[in-house]
Amino acid sequence: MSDHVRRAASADARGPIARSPIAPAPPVAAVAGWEVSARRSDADLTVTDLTPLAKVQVKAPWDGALAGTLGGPFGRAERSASFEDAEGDDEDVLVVGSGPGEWLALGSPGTAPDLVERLERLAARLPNPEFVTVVDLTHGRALIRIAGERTPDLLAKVCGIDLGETVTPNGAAFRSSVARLAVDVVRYDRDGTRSYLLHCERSSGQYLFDALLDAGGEFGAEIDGFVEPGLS
Amino acid sequence: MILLPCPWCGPRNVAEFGYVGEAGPRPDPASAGPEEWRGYLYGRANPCGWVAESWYHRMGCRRYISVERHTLSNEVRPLATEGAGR
Amino acid sequence: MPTRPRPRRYPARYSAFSLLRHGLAGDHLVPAWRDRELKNSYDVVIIGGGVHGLATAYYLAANHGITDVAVLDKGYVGSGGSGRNTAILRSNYLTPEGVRFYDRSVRLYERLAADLNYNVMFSQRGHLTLAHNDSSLRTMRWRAEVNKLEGVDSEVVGPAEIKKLVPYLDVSAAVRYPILGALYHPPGGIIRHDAVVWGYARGASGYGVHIHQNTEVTGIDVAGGPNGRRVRGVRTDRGDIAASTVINCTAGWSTLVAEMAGVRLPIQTFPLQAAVTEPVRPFLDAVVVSGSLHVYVSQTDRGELVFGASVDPFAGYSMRGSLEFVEGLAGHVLELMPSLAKVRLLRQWAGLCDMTPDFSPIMGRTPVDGFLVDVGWGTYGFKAGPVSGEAMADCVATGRTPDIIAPFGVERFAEGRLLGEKGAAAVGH
Amino acid sequence: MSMRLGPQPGEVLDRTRPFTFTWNGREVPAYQGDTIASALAAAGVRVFSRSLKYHRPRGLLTASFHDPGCIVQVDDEPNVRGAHRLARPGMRVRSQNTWPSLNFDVKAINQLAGRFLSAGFYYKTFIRPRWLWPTYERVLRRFANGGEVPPEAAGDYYDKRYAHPEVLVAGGGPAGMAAALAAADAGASVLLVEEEHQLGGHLCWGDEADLAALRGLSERVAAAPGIEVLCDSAVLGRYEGNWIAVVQRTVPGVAERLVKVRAGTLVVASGLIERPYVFAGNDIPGVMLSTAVRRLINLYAVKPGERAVVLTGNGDGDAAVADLKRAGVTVAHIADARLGDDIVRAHGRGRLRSVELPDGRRVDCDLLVTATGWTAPAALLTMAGDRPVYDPRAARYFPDPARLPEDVLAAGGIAGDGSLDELLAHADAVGAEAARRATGAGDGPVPIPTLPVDAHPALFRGRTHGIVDFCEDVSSTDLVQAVEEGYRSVELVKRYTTVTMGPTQGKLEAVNAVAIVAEATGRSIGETGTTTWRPPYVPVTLGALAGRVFEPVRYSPMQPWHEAHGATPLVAGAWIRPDHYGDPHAEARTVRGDVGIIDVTPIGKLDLRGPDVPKLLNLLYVNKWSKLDVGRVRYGVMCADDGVVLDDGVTGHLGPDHYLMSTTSSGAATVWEWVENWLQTQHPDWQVHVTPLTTAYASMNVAGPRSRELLERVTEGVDLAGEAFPYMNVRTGRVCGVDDCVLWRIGFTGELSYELHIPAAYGLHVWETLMERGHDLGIAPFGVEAQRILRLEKGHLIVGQDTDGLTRGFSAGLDWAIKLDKDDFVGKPELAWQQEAGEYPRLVGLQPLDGSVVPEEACQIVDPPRRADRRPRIVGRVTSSRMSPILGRSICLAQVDAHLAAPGTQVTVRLPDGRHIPARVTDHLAHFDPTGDRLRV
Repeated sequence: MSDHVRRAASADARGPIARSPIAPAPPVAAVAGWEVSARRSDADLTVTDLTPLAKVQVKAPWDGALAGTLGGPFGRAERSASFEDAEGDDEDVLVVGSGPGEWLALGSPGTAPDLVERLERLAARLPNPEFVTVVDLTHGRALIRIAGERTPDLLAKVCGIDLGETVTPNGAAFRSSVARLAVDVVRYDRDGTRSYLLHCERSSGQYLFDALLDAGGEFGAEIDGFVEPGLS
Repeated sequence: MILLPCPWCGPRNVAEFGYVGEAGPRPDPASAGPEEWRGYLYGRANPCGWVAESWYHRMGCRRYISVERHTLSNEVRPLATEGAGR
Repeated sequence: MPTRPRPRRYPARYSAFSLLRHGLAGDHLVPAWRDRELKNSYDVVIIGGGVHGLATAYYLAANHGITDVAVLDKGYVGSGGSGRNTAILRSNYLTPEGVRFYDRSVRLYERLAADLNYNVMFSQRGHLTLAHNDSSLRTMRWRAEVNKLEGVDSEVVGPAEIKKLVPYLDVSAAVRYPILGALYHPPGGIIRHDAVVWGYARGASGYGVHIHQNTEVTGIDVAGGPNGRRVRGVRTDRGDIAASTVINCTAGWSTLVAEMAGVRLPIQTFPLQAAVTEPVRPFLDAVVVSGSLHVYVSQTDRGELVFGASVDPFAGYSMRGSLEFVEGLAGHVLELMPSLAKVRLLRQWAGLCDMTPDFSPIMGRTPVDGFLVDVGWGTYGFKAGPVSGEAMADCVATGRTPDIIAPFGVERFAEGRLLGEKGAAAVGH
Repeated sequence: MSMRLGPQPGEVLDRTRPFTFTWNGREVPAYQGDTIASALAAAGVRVFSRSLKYHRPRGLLTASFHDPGCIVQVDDEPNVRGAHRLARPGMRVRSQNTWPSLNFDVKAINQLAGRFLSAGFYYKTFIRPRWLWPTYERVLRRFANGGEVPPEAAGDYYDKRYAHPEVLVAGGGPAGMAAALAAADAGASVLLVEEEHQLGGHLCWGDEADLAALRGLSERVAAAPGIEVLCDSAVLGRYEGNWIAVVQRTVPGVAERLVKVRAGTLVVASGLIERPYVFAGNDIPGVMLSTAVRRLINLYAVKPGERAVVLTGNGDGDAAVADLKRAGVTVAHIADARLGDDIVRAHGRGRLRSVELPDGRRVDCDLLVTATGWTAPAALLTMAGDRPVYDPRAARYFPDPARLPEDVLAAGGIAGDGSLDELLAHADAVGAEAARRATGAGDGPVPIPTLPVDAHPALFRGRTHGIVDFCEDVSSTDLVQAVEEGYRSVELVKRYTTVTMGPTQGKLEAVNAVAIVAEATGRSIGETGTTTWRPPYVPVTLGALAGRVFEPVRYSPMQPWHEAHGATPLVAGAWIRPDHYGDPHAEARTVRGDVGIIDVTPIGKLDLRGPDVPKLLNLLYVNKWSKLDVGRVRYGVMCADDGVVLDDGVTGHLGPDHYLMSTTSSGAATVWEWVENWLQTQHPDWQVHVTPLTTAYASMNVAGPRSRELLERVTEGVDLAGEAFPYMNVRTGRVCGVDDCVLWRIGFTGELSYELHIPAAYGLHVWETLMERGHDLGIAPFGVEAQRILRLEKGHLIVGQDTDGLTRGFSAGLDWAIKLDKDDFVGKPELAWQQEAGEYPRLVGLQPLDGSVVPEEACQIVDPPRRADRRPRIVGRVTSSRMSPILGRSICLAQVDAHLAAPGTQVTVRLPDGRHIPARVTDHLAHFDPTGDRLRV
């Protein structure tokens, strides 16, 4: 290691701040190294920036052994215990079947490296080797949650998918056009309250957030900050 | 808006897809002469009737899919595709 | 050179005076064109009774004295693209070949009312192609430079001048698609498209050309082997017709008709949609086109706003139109002119466009002797009606391909010599 | 004079809420529930507008949405349907198409010229002299109909939503309500759409029994779960896939909402529209349809006149007579068409004075009511493929169920006649069947009863000629004349006379027009056919169709910094990025002299993993990729199979089976799809996973002679020394405390430079840190404009600017990259033929001899003509040009014909002002540092 490298290492003591593409609504706080909004709202419909969550993509044969192990088949999101290996902790991980042979694992902020490692280990332990790749998308995507009974009405203003119980029950996952953006949508009810996770390419995060707030105006939508580190 | 039967996502609005069109095989570049090659580049059957064609599910599963479409009525029916199903 | 034929004989000459006489005397009117018996043989059979077919027939008769001509249409005259386009004329193309060709067309259009004794209402109110980014601004400059070299009036203008020409345009920088400049083309404008069709029909009929409506061509007779094929005539749902020259002047069905003669064309057919609003007080003089927003707007003398766009996103023959089209159209119109939000869309429709790989037509002779094509008109066929008719008539009468259409031969695709309109014509109305 | 009646049993007025609005500046009283037209009629107004061509006064005709006589301007909104739009306190209503006033109208002299303004008038006049046409046209445009559009937008809120009901019922009359109830009973979700402000259709203006039936139906609909009702809403069109557009006008805060419905089954229960009768004087104010007077009396408590003549051919006419009498109108004469009675003409100027009967008598009156039959508004059905069939016995068209697709049904009056009970029974069965078809539940098809068809006298045109199209002012003589002139098909008549082309879209006039053309051509109505119904069913605002503007925009993580530092934005596709911060020349000089930093986040980045990535790269790029060691990057060019240059960029080998491909910013999406296409359709067996990471990284290029010095201060884990990390290499490491950063040593600007790809959430942190740590080195940000200058100095091409849609590889100066000895790659055959042919245009460097002149980009390079009368021939064009701050002269790239491509060749550039200037082809594409010494330090 040359001198300058060492110098740089010692110079940087305070950790860098991670930022979502969505400008945090004041007051601003820091959670797990991320700058987030600490605003609280008890409105009937809330919009929350969940971008700090760990977001890891897995690609593997859609009909292979890993697919069976991961849970969350294409079109479904599951909090799957089966994916947790022996060393795994009680980490809060949601596995979304986001495409044919494509999964998205969502976890608490800062857990992405660990999640990548665990997923790679899972793949390595398959009886017959499969072509599996794991990519950390935490920085490449934005994640937004909308919650409240009228969320289907909000979403119906920006998305053409049938949000009825028959087509998209709790746990349904699909990718479609939302406000003319390709977005992964996961229906993820919380304590019986309708809730959706929306996952899009990072640079359009602010655009999508604004579009959801605009569509939600009719239902009194408000920003609810990100204060809990997990999904629930 | 017509619906395309995506073998992965189910029926979806055509606006989610990119049109690729009639899919002809690519000639062997080692042996193809100009006429054959340019037939592949520019030639289309352009039937007024059923045609097998490809679409890219840009807003969905991002798979290239094949369907049969009637170019006058825009009726669509699925074509057997690799890995169809979920 | 064939001799100049006898002067045409109109059934009745149109003028304010003749109208006045009719108004006072209440005498019966004379048909603009005659219904004739279908003969079993013609010198020339033209398939397609739109502006191309009728202009070809008219110029065959008027310029070359060839009058034993039948124009066949499966519907009524002008029922295809000629009656479905948005009636915009211009010659500000990108390639010298294109500019020359369309310049000739505009010049023929300028004197068409007088030539045909039929007011086609050509209104040269100026044509603006907006540029919203520097790459399209560069293309506008490119077109302007080529236009000027070919003697066509075009220049790149800035937002201030654009605002002066079209006060309703939002030229502020604070919009999603700011207007950086435009190609301004003063000779461009709009015309009454149906009148062009009817004027040519009346003119051709006056020379003795037969116009057969509701006559569908079901086959083309071709004699000879693979090396020496020659056209013999056509079959129709009303009987067979012998002809040594058959011209395919169809749009939307050009590949199907060509295939009847065993000729394959590198064409794909796409629907093209258009729409019109209820009339509002005239406020828009120039024709406004935005390539990036895929929209063009003009206002008729009746006050209606006429909108068009680029072809549909996928190929086909459906003319039912789509909701997506009017949704996108409205969004883009309001991006340009936000104050039109309360103007109501009255009607939408669709036509068919035969798209070639290089956004240029296919004209002239084919591998089948006597079978000529005037096809592949994409979204710019109506503009080319007169010049195409004149050139195709020349081609038939002289047996030589006129220089002005020489670049448009079908062989260019197999030879890999595509024309360069592609960049400019994606939405070039 | 007030025409307001006392309270009526079915009236929709709230008499406890009176207010006023203005009509042409005059205050008019109204009640909540009044339409503009009903309030005006109650106030005694009889003339609402002037007709299009002859400027004849027009009054109420149908008193419904489709009334052509009372289209008005409301505030800044043109063409408002006055007989439908509810009056609101304070609204300013003006008549349209009148100058200088409604009652005195100079344009009415057109009426005198009416005999000459016949069909095709314009086609036959103003032909010569040609130069006068623009003057004529200016006058014509002054006469155009319609309201005024303001130049500035009002900023109303429009939006859209999607809906997925199993059954959509179009029409909320009794049949529509019954169908909706039956469908809901069968378990279907139902959307019931009604054009009027309340459900009930004709029951609303019916008698006590009708009102009782309406109450029963309304209560059941309100109680039924699964029925969503949209009143004051219209079904605009039925498109492929039962995709149905509805405009909803009742959402608070929303001017209009477009509801886009994917319906399982569409039930069309639109009822019937009453048809006007064609006779002389049929457009005089005071001539109304039977439904108009019934609506005025029963819904709005307006007395439509004092003394009436009624022409009736059916029960509705009879009911109108009863209503008139009840309202205190003297019914002076009843002509019963079923008995052969008729009327000949109406007399009056500005208002009806009398009606002439066949026996020559003239009956004085101020109201003439006609009940002459019905038109089936079959628009939605014809959009679904139906071709209505004419039944001469009933004198109207009926849908042809055999032509309807499975997912469309017709219910109620549009399908046949019968008592209310019969119509309800029909609709009930249709509703149940619609639910079955949509949900698949139930045991087999529901039998649908056949409705009776009542005989009706054929009443289209009477003994005289009159107006057929009230919007367009087209008379029956115009139609006859068009036929005489050879325009014999209905479509040609329509185009020639403009009949049915106006705002009522043929709903009132189409059948009359067909009947008159049939009469004139000697054909039957059935043979003559009808004109095409095209969407929308009713005119709809552009605002509603546009809805909210969903135009995704993209920002880099450093956008807040750019905004705070005065960057001038550049819109590049969806991206908003800095064009420049200050003087672009100064920015460029900083890069050449010290160190600059540019945000290049929009550069496309594809993560490629798997053992077969080298195969993929070899296939897609024209150059060779089999030997690219880990830690190396290479520039590559992609062509399509026609040999035309598609994109370029560098790809780095990050680790085992792991590559990062970069693309142009504008090509990022296209290249991703391109890669997927070749993998999925041609080589599904290859093991390659593609993940777009464009914005997973904040990308910034640190460029300039002092860039290494800066990076050495902030980088850990990477030896930046020239020999350890040479040009065209890639490393990963820690930058400004951020792990997993990718560093490429490449040089678009031609300087020593490092492209940093930082995990995006830390992009702003790293950028700010670099600005801070580089302060003493003279660091400054540079924008896209400075980068364009720098790259042009270096002779780097931009795909899409220095190439175009026809530029094949060898024309882009890529001879060195194209490896025709590879077995295959995309575009190879065309490139081989291009090279063989030889005579292709070349990309060259070009410098005007006068270095102070910068020819604009796209200036043409010409072969000056030898003779003055010839035009110059185009032999090339300038594709890029700038003033170079470092060289102090203008520099260009240009496409030129092959014979001009040799270095040193002098060519002629034509400037936009027409001047010709000489320029010289340079030795290299690079104008600056052609040997690349500065890159490799």
